[in-house]
Amino acid sequence: MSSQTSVFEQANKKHASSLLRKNIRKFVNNRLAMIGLICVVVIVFTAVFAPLLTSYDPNKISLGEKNTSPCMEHLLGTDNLGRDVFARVLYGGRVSVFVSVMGALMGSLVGMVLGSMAGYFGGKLDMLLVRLSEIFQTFPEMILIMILVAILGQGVGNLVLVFCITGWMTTFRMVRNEFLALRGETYVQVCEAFGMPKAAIMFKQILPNVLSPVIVSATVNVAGFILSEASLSFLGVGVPSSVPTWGNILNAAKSVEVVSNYWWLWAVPGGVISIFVLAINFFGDGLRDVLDPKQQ
Amino acid sequence: MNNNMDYVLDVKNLSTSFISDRKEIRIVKNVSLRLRRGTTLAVVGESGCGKSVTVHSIVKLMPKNAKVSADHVIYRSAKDGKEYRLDQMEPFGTEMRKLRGAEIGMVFQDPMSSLNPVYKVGDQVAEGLIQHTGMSKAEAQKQVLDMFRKLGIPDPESRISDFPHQFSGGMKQRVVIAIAMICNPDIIIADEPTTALDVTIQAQIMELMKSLQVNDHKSIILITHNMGLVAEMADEVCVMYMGRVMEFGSLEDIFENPSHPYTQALLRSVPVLGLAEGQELGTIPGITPNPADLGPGCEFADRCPFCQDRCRQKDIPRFEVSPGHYVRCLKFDSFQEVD
Amino acid sequence: MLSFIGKKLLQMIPMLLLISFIVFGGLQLMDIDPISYMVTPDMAASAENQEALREQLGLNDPFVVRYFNWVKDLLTGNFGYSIINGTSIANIVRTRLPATFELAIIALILSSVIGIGIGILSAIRQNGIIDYVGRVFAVLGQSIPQFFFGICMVQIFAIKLGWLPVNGRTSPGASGLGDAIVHLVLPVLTMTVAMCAVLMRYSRNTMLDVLNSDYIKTARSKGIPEWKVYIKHGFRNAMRPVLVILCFRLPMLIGGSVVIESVFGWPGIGSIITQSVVSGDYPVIMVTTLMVAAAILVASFLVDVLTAALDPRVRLGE
Amino acid sequence: MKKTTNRLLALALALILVCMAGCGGGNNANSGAGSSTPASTPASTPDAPSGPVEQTLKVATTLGSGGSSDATGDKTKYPWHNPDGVTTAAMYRTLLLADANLTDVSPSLATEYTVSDDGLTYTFTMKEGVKWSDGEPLTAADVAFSIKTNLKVASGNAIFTNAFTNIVGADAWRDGSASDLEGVKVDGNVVTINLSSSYGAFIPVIAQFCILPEHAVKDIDPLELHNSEYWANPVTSGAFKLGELSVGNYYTLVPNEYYEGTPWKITQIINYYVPDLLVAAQAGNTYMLNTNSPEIISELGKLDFMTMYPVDILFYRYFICNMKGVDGNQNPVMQDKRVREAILYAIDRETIAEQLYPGLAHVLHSGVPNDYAEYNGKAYEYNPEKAKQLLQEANYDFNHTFRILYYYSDQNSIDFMDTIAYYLREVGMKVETVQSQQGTVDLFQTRNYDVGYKGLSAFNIAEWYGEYSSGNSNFRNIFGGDTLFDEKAEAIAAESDPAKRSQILKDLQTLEQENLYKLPLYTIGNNIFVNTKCVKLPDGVTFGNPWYLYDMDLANWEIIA
Repeated sequence: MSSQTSVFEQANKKHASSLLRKNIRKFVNNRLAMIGLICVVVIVFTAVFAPLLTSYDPNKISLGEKNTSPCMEHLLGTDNLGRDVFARVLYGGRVSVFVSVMGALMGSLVGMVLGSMAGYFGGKLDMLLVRLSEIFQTFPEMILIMILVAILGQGVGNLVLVFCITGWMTTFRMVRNEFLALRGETYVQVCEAFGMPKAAIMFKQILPNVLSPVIVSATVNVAGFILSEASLSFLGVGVPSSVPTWGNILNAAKSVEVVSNYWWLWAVPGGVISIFVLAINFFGDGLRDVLDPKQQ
Repeated sequence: MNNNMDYVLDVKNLSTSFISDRKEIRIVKNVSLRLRRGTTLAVVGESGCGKSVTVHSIVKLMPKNAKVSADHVIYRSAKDGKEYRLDQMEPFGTEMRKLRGAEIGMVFQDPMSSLNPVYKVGDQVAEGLIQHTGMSKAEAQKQVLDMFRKLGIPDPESRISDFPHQFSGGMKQRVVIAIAMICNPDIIIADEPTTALDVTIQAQIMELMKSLQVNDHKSIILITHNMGLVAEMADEVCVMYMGRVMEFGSLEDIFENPSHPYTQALLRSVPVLGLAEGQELGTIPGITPNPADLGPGCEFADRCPFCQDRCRQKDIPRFEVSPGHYVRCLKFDSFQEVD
Repeated sequence: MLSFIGKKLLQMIPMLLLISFIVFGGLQLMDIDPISYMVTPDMAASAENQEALREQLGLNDPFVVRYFNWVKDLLTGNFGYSIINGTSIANIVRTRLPATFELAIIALILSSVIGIGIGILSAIRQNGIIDYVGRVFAVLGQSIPQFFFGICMVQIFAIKLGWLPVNGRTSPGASGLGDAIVHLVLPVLTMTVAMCAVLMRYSRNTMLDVLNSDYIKTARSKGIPEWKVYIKHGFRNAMRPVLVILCFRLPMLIGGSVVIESVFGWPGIGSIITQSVVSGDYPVIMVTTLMVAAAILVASFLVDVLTAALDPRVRLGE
Repeated sequence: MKKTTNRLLALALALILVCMAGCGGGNNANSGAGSSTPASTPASTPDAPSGPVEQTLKVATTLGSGGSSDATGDKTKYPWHNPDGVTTAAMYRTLLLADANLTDVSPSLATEYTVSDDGLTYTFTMKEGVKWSDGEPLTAADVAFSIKTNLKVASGNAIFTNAFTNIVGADAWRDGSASDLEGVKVDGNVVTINLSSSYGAFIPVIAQFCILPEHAVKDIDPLELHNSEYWANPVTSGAFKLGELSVGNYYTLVPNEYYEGTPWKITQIINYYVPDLLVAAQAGNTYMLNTNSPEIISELGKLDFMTMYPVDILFYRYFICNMKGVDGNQNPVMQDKRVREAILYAIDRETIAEQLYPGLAHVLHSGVPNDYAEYNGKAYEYNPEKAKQLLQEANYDFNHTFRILYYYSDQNSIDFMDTIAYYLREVGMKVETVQSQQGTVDLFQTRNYDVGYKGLSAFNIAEWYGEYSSGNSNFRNIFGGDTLFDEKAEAIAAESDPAKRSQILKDLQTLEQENLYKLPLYTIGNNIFVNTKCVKLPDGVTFGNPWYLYDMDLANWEIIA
């Protein structure tokens, strides 16, 4: 009897690991997704290890060598204050990636917690939260972000908060709907009958079932927030302009003079933003194919 | 082979494979079967054995990553007495479309999802009719009403303009059957028509199908894994396992004289009313292998109690153990080998 | 159907009230003094007079008083005045909302037609040329910051080539459709690119889903031509989720107009909202955001109605 | 099947209709706004200008610039902010017209003026037969009304407030205790103004003061005059009046048929509202603009049709130190003079000026520009070592985050602040630069900063020193209401004798350098660009401070292409 169970367990394990292997293989075979993953990893890596990759201080001003085109000394040239563009883009990536990743993570977290609660407890709480999410969704995102920035003030931390406030609704709806569907499942009722704490049922038993789409939507949000950060810089309500971020660097290069004379000042941050967003999107698509095939 | 007008459908060596992950996986292998006019042919086997793929390959309703090949797939129409080579037709070309619906009707497994949720059922049934006969909508509606009545859908005049979600499962399946029947086709292919239904409804639907066969002289291909249904419905039986026809014969051949070890195991696993005490329901040991992992030789070898080394060496030929009763097993290599 | 519409309309009222309260409450937390914004330090005038103005505009009243006064005024049709430039808000809405809608709706229609069209074509011919080109385009459109794309468009098409006007909605001395169209091209193009991308991906995926469903098989088993399968059975079912996403995209479209209007000097509500948020012009923010929210609610209501028209399950209330 | 097709068709039609309604509505709104204007004027105005207009001058206004009444493109300019630009000159007239230096004046609405020997009584004799653009006569009463109203507005250029508060009875009139302004008397076509104390720049200020029509403005609350709807369709006294206003797009000016002077050669002026002046110039949508942005200057330099006219103006850029307020607010960090001095030594202003504002910025060491005769030669040269030493002497807390507040949002200012922050970090300070959306409140009320970066487009040098005065309602909140400067600051405002002024200026300069309440950075010049391919300027025209009104001989400008 026991040997039989262990056989089954083994079979299960084998099945599970082969599923994982199959998924990994599927992902690796998706060439775009792999390229995306590699780009994201490379960009994040260079941002994190910026001090090792460049000896320049991104804020070091050297007015004597302003607007130098890319050369050996300054790989990607310098800006109008003689700051090294390569260093600025690396350090800028730290802030931009941090803000968007944290924003997406926090948004997903809030969405998951509220969604679990709404879906599990239902009733008035559910109604209230759904209404709230509808209201948030009714607002044009950009306008909501601008108002929130006006209230909270500009700053890296505040921007994360703003992204979190404006980005939880999709996750919320997804998690809530899934919870509504799963709440009636037998295994949940069994857990309840065993007297398992509600929080444990919610987060340990049900939540793992919805993690895949949540992860996918969080990746997509990261891409969106990178673009939002750039737009906010353009409108002058993003991260304070003294902090180098991709958005701020690109925004500083929007003048006609720069666009027509100093290509590296806009092409580099613009290119990095586009590549990162593209890569994240490819990566997210690949992830979706693997994790969540039915929800294309 | 010239008195073959008797066989409404004649399939020889049909193979289908899917391309996935840049690998080709053979799902249906050299399937040959013949459907006698006015009879029911049951295709049985465990789920995933390629039953559905076989019939879908015959009517060419396959996704784009499927590769279908066959020596021939011949449909012999009673209406004009012509032979049609289905294997040589474009899947969605005019010729094939003329046959689909008009000469070959199909009933699918899940009535819940087989109907388009946004159109009235009457219109959905009439659609094929209008397509094939070019009759006006009003005329078509009249025929649909008749068909609904015939299929026992109550209050057809009002139900005809209802939407699918307003129907129960059994009623939906009747609508699906109506779609298959409306052009009065020679063949009806029913792909597990009752699997998704309640047991009581199952019986009603099967009775309906049987009466269609008997009264309207339809030829039916019934795909099922339910041996009980087979016993009740079929004239001939085709037992499939892992994309292969393991045994083919008349109902008596299969039930009275099951020859292939797989057929025997399959029959043992059917619950019979009044199972004697102490008598155990047979199970087939092992699990269905992954089609991608299969080696050469008999597909059933791993689970077969009579398995010998030679079973695993090469494809097993067909042996005709009695007229019209074919078995694909080396136990019968004393009989005549037919291909 | 009528009761369905009525119910949906009634649901909008508490939504709007709640939104107004949240916006109003939020703005109180905003640490911006419109009077100060109005009078820059470069040009400081009499502080006493500024204080008098603050008093007169009721900026010193408590929050609740101001909220109720505001709602009362709104209900009597008095939208109030901008603190910053004194324009009557009714005027702002009257002159600017149409401009924003013009842009948004044209971009919406264009991007829907192109996006959904290409999306569906690429689903039908999966992995074909249209599919491939469409996907590349979609992914590019989604990854370029909008304002930068807009600035480049102006440089290329308005300055270098001189084909199109650089900004604005009309030119003096010109009128009619031609004038309107040349001004629309660049902003609409910029807006469409991003919007198109999303719709293309989404409608491709839904169409693929639909094409894999059983009823498509049923339809094919009837022997009807493929185009009929796609249009009649595929398209109509694929449209439902696409419409929903379209509805969710509407706020983004209006939100996107904030950036677009700044880039192209488009005299719409978006640029006013930017200005008002930056300057703390709360009466304008209140009314304009409410208007936008109402417009979006109406739009999503229209989408609901369309969905109901497309899907009997919704219409007949399952 | 048919029915569904119909439904789909109807759906498509509905969408198109909605779209057309959107566009149609827009056009109606526009033409509505446009046609309401010509309705009140005789037929000479074309309803909607069609075809090319021969003599059309094109200018542009930037959208979204804070603090400007026309920043949203809803109305024309409020002339009591900065009476600048061609459009103001075309629409409004002042009693006297200044020259490009803003000092000498010639008659305009007033044919002559007199000043009493004590400098306290001014009389202006009005020109006869002048009419407003609606046909009403322009009289001395309009002048008196304008001065009285200006004293009560909430928003207006400080030069007017500073001058008019010297009129007898101004305070009583402002606080409402008097029903009339005692110091302004109208007698027929003569206006007499009595000052309580002399004010040296009274005549130059009068030359900037646009007279507004009493009959049209009297019912508007002065506090809200600056943002009144009135400016969407104002009554004008100049050679031009409003033609058509297309909200957010442009407005046009057409000749005022009641203008009694020689008609201008230009017959139409179009003012576009644009997001970017440079792009407008490149596209030929503005024939004239001024800028102090080096990027724009270098780009405009590439356009061979734009001719540059540099103008030297008193546009100060400086730091103000937040020390203490009259309300008791304290900021001890900045109270040590050595810290203030250290900041000046720590920043390489010469290099910054050269690199960021080449040819435009001139480093300042006091309110007196270095090329003035009064300049005493004292200079704060770049000396980071000395800065460090001073900071140490002052026991400056190097862990303190030094906050610099600024309210300009252009890229140049951001770059400039980044540079300043860099230099201060180099001497070991921790620096944070904060951009403020509401400069006045943040600088003078919230006061959460150490130094604030400020600009002052000074009408004259007295305005710079007026900021030190203990009576200045803003600066007393950061300078603690110190009366140290009061006497001299008042004297420089009142005095008109050049020799005496020179001495006062020298004294003030020393006082200022000893105390360093303000840290002067540089003055920034300006460049006026004119599209000389399209515009033929008359001989002898000189350009001056672009924020003010002066004689540009606009009547003789010609459009040649």
